[in-house]
Amino acid sequence: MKNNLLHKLLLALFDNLIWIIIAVAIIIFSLLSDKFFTIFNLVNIIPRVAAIGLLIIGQSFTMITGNFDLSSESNVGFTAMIAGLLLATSENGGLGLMWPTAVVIPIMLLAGSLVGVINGLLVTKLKVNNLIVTIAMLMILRGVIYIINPGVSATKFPGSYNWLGSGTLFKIPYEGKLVSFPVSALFVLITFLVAFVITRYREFGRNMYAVGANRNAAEAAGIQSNKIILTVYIISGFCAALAGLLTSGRMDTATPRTGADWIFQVQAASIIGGISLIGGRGNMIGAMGGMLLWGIIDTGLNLMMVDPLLIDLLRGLLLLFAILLDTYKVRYLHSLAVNEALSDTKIGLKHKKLIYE
Amino acid sequence: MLLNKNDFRRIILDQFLWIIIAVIFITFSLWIGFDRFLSGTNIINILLHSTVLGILVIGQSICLLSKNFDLSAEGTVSLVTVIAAFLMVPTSSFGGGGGYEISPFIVIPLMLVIGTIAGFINGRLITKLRMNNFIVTLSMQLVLRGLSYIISGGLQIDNPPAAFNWLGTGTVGPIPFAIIFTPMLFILINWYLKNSYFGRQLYAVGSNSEAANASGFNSGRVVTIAYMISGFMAALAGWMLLGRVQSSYSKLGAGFTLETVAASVIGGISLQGGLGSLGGAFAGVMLLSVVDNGLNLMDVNPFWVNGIRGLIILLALVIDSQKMRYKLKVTPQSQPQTQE
Amino acid sequence: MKTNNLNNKKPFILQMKSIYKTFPGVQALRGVDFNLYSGEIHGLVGKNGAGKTTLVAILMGLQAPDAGDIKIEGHQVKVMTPGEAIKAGVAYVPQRVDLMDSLTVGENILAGQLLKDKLGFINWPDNYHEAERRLKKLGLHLNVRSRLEGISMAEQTMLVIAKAIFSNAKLIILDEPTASLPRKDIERLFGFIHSLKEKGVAFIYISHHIEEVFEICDRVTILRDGNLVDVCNVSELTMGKLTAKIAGENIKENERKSTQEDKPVLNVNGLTRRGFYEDINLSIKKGEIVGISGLQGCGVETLGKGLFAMENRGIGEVEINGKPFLPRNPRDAFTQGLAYLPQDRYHFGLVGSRTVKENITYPVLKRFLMPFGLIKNSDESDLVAEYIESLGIVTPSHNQTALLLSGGNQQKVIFAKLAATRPSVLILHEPTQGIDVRAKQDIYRIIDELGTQGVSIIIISIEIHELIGVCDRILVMYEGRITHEFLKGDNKTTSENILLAIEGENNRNAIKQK
Amino acid sequence: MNKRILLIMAFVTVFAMVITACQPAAAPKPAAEAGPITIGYGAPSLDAFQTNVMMSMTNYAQQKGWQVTTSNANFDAEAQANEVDFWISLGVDAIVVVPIDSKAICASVTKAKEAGIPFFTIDRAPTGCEIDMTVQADNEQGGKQSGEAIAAFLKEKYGTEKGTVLELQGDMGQNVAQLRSKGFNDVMAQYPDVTVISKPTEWKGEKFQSATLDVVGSQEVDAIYAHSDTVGTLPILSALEQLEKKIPAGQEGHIFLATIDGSNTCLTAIREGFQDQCSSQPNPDFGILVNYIEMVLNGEAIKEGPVVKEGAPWSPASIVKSDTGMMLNLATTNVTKDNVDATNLWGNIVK
Repeated sequence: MKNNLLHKLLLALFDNLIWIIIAVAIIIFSLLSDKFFTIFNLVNIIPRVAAIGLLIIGQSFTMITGNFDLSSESNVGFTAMIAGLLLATSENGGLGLMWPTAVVIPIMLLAGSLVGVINGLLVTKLKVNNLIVTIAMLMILRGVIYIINPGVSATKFPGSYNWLGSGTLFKIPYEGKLVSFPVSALFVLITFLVAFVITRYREFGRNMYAVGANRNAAEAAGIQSNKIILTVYIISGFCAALAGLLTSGRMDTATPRTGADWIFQVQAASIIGGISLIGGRGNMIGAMGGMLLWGIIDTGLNLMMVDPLLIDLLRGLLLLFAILLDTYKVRYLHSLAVNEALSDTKIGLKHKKLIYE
Repeated sequence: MLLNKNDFRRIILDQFLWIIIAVIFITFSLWIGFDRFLSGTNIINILLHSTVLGILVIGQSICLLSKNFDLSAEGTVSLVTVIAAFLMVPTSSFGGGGGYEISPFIVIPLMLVIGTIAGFINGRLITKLRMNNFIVTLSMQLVLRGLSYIISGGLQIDNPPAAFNWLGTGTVGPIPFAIIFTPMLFILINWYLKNSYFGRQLYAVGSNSEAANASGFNSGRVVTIAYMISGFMAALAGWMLLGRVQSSYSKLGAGFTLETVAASVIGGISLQGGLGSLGGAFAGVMLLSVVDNGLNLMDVNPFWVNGIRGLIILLALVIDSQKMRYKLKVTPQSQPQTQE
Repeated sequence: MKTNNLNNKKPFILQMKSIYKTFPGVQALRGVDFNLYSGEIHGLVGKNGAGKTTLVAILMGLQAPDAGDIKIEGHQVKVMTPGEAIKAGVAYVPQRVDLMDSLTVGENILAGQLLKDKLGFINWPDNYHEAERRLKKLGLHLNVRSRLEGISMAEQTMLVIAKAIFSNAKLIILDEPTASLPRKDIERLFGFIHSLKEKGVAFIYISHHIEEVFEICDRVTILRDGNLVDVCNVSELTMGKLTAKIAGENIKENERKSTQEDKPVLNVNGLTRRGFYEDINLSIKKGEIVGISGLQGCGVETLGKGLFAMENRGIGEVEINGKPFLPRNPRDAFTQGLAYLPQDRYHFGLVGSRTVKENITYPVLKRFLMPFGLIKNSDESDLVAEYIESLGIVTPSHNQTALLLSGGNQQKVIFAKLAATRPSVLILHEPTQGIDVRAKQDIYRIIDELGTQGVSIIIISIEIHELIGVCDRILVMYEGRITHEFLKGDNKTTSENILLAIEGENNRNAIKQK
Repeated sequence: MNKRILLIMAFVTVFAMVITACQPAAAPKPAAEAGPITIGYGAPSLDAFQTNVMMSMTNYAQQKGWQVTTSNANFDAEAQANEVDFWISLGVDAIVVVPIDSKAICASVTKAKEAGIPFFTIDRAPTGCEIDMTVQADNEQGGKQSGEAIAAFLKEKYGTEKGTVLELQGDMGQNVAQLRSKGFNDVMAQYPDVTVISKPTEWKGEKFQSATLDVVGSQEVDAIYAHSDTVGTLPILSALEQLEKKIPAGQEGHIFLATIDGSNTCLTAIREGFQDQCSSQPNPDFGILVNYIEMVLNGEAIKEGPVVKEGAPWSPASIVKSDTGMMLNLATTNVTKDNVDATNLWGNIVK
């Protein structure tokens, strides 16, 4: 059946929407600027979105189960500041404890996860609307940052702590110079890989999709949706902590504003990456594509020396466009199902024009 | 018997906010001292806090009643203020306007129209294209603010003409006009929603859009109108705000969104739609104003303010959620939905 | 209650004793007993609102009984959660297919029990292979890798059943499993149920299709208005007896004399909608009351919604009072003189959280408009009072929240809403569903009055006895077509004949031949 | 389906149009070797003040026929780091930033060093790393000036430094606010009888206003110190008017108002007598940095010594060597009634 082929095509296209967009973006930018497609940029694109990327992972997890976590941006600053306070000397804005990295990193990861636990419990136990809970948490955590370290940045961390954020794996000779390949890039890619494995090859991951796709059905299948949702919030918090580690390590500083106003980009990137707002759809590879696209667009707009005054507008339009595609994708798949269902009934066949309503 | 008990619970829950406000009020009075906290000026100040936020909350609440978010309002505020200032203010040495010096009596209607149009676009994107209201309005916020950046070129435009400012700074005798205007607006619109065709539609669509449609309402249109009202209110708020701070810049109004949602929810406007009243929402606004004012009067460490506000909001949310669960308890059929 | 000792050599797998359950407004179950042997197929029949669904919900652990105790395989069960119910081996196959449509067939089958290697990783080839194997055993051939969206309703239903069967359940509840299945799938399903029965799996089989009860069940339990009517062996029953038991006796009062005048009001010509109904031709006279009955999925529900413009109605002409009837949405339908009472009261009928008053006046609000879109409250209240009085709605005040009324009164509120629009044609979908006997009488009184006032009424229902009582004509739809017409007073108009028509003779004969 | 496709296409075209619209008319290649010299300029945000600084920089550069690629980090230190990385990969000839966080910027500085690209900062020096040069208007000094002005006022009013001062802070998460607060509070610390009430405003006009209303409305306040007059002055004054305490200098009950920035808002207020002091930043001359960038690019070394610019309020200034590299301190001008009309104040300069 011919239109069946067409469907397959469209399905495949929808499933890989993000990569097509990326390809287009790369082509456009390469045409507009010969500088774009240089190894410098390609090495640069990932680290500039590395921290964001970790948040995207957390966000995607929650969104796959049909929830939001907007608090993660403050969580980044929160965990980073905790680490900063414990690591830095007092004249560098810390508490002067100068605890070893090996102790501090677990602590910050724990703190991040703890925030996740609170979010999760509020959402699952008290049934507070997940969106607003996390918004409130966003305010509270930012407030807490200012409380624990009034208006000072902590800086000068041990190299072991910074390695993840600013370390170099190896150098690539290019046009006589040496381009260093950053650890963070590899790290975020690996994390995405792990996330992908979890969502694809672990039962927990599949249960996430089940809960997001149809909570009742999932519960009927014996999946404890509350447990799943709680867990994804914890994971989201954990990822936020990792992001905090990455970004503070990269800047060698934890500022009170670290992570402020990131969440919008994170949401945008995840949605562009095909993580559907209605839950149960999208995969981590797509989300990674979303991250890359976000980096590519940023770099590209920079390369073309776009007036910074225009960036907001462009991002807004881009996001609108992305949601539009997402909406159509879902709607198309839906109509597909309806038509398929119709195509095997005998009733009313004589009116050919009604085959697809 | 059972129902009566529930009714009793409902009454307690609905009035809970006033209890909280009372408690906070008393605490502050004791802490700060009655002479300072309860002085005439300070009461006026508390009300002044609530004016601009209040107008935005009206719009937000109406959207929430229709079971939608409007996160774009603050973008609208930024855009209309910048446009207005740009059109009215003469070019000057520093961050002047466009030099058109158009009369406020043309500019003000223009602002309101622009705001309404922005709302209309939101509404259409959401109802016709069935896009997620949260993200649509979020990105609209960026688009609108982006436009205002382009118009203002990032610069600041000061001193709109006096004729423009009366909404923000005008006074009736000793009393600022704004603190009469906003409550009046609340009372008026609240009354209107209760007694008007649109109000009925709004509540019906918000609580059960399918049934509303089956009863002959056009939920799409209702939602769109709700967004247009919200846009109009945003423009109104922009007018008042610009009149008060007397300088416009693209960041003006930034951060209002969360506060409006918070105030409405605290005021008992449920995120599940169709539940709550503007009266409650006003209480929510008052709560925030009292808290802000109190935090300003006590010399609490400036770094603590945000944390405390966040906590209060969270508290209010928990109350709201309990209200929802109670509502679900009464209806055996509907399964609890934790997200849209 | 009379238990027969036909197969008491087998152990009880389920014993439910004197179960009580009340919802606000509805006494759903009044001391119902229910016993199930392992390896039997037990029909659970009764009209809508008889309590079947509630009983099952309790067994599923979705709702807690107010009183009564449950034994599964002899073990007392205190409070059951869905999880425990499943552990205990209870599986439920719901009426409306409820699957995760963004996931693949294979995943839907194995959800919650995916195969993992020793490291706990999911091995997709194995899983898909397993899924395929299981489906093959069922005789189902689906692409387990394809997403669920893009798979037909029939296949989805089969999947749900398959899932339940795969989850190694000892007790499977089939709730209207055949509602949307083509005949060949039905027979395949029955075949499989039998094969499992031999393995000692017990089935609770809920169905409106008395036909199927006779075809597959060993015993049958009959409920009516939350009471246990009887439990008996199918072999000792005839369709007539069973139907009588189901319907109960409270039909006589509903007998009404026809009030139809010889003036056609509604004319439907060759109305066809792909996949739901085709070539529907109707002509209904003023004051006539017509019943339309048919199996679920025979297209009659969609016909109602379609005429009311809640759904696309397909092509074909419709006229009301000689004027073409072309509504774009329910509002137009009202203004053009057609009103519809939806089956799903809570979803489409009531705005539950609003007041009685508001619910009654929603469609006619425009009448009370004053300048600035305000509403003339006094006039509104008058109208509301009028209808509350004439329909005998029991409510503490006009401003009572509609949801807090009893089921019957909620239904009356919706009637008031529709009547207020002064329709020429009124379509009622299962008007007496889920409400108690007394309320039913009132509802039929109201219908009668409306008819007398000259409203033409279509009642979509499978409560055949009630239809026989009220209607001037009864039409039967089968697979999207109107196949039979039964006239009032005609001696062919008996519940048995109508039932046969509903089942569709042809496949009935097919079964007889086997 | 067609409608959808049309809509999507519409979106694409709009987007494409905007993008192309953003491109400078003749987008020259930002090449390091051939073509004009390219400088990367990173603004911390685009409020009026910073936009003005950015303009001054671009003006100076364009006079030399250089090209400036600007960017706005929106107070996000990481975004700023991204910009720097990007310029490094782009191979610009020099990088100039207004650090969002003096400490955080050091990471970027190190990278730039590795890539051999000269690094400059405006308005703030980095802390904890060495760069080629900083042209800074000392925010801390600004705070100090305002503080001293207030102290003097209090002494004059009461004979000794006592009373209540309201400090309206910017976003204390940011370096500027921290410095402006520090400079001020260091002065105030010397006078135990002076109570300082600090309120956060996050640079929001409406918060400047409400804080003023609340505090001044509920207790006696002798003076107000605001971290920014660009945003702050007008709301503060309208608040005072609300409280009927907007009294011109010299009269009974006048509330002393000192601010930082020196925008024309403040200058006008001073002329009208409602404001008393503001510390004017020399931002029109931040661009002077361009000259030194040129020196560095030509391989010359920047020498210590005086810098003179005819008519500039800060002139003469001097370049000193500090542990963060060469530093040109452009004094913030202490603007009062006496010098408010000086044509060299940026607030008076027509743009």
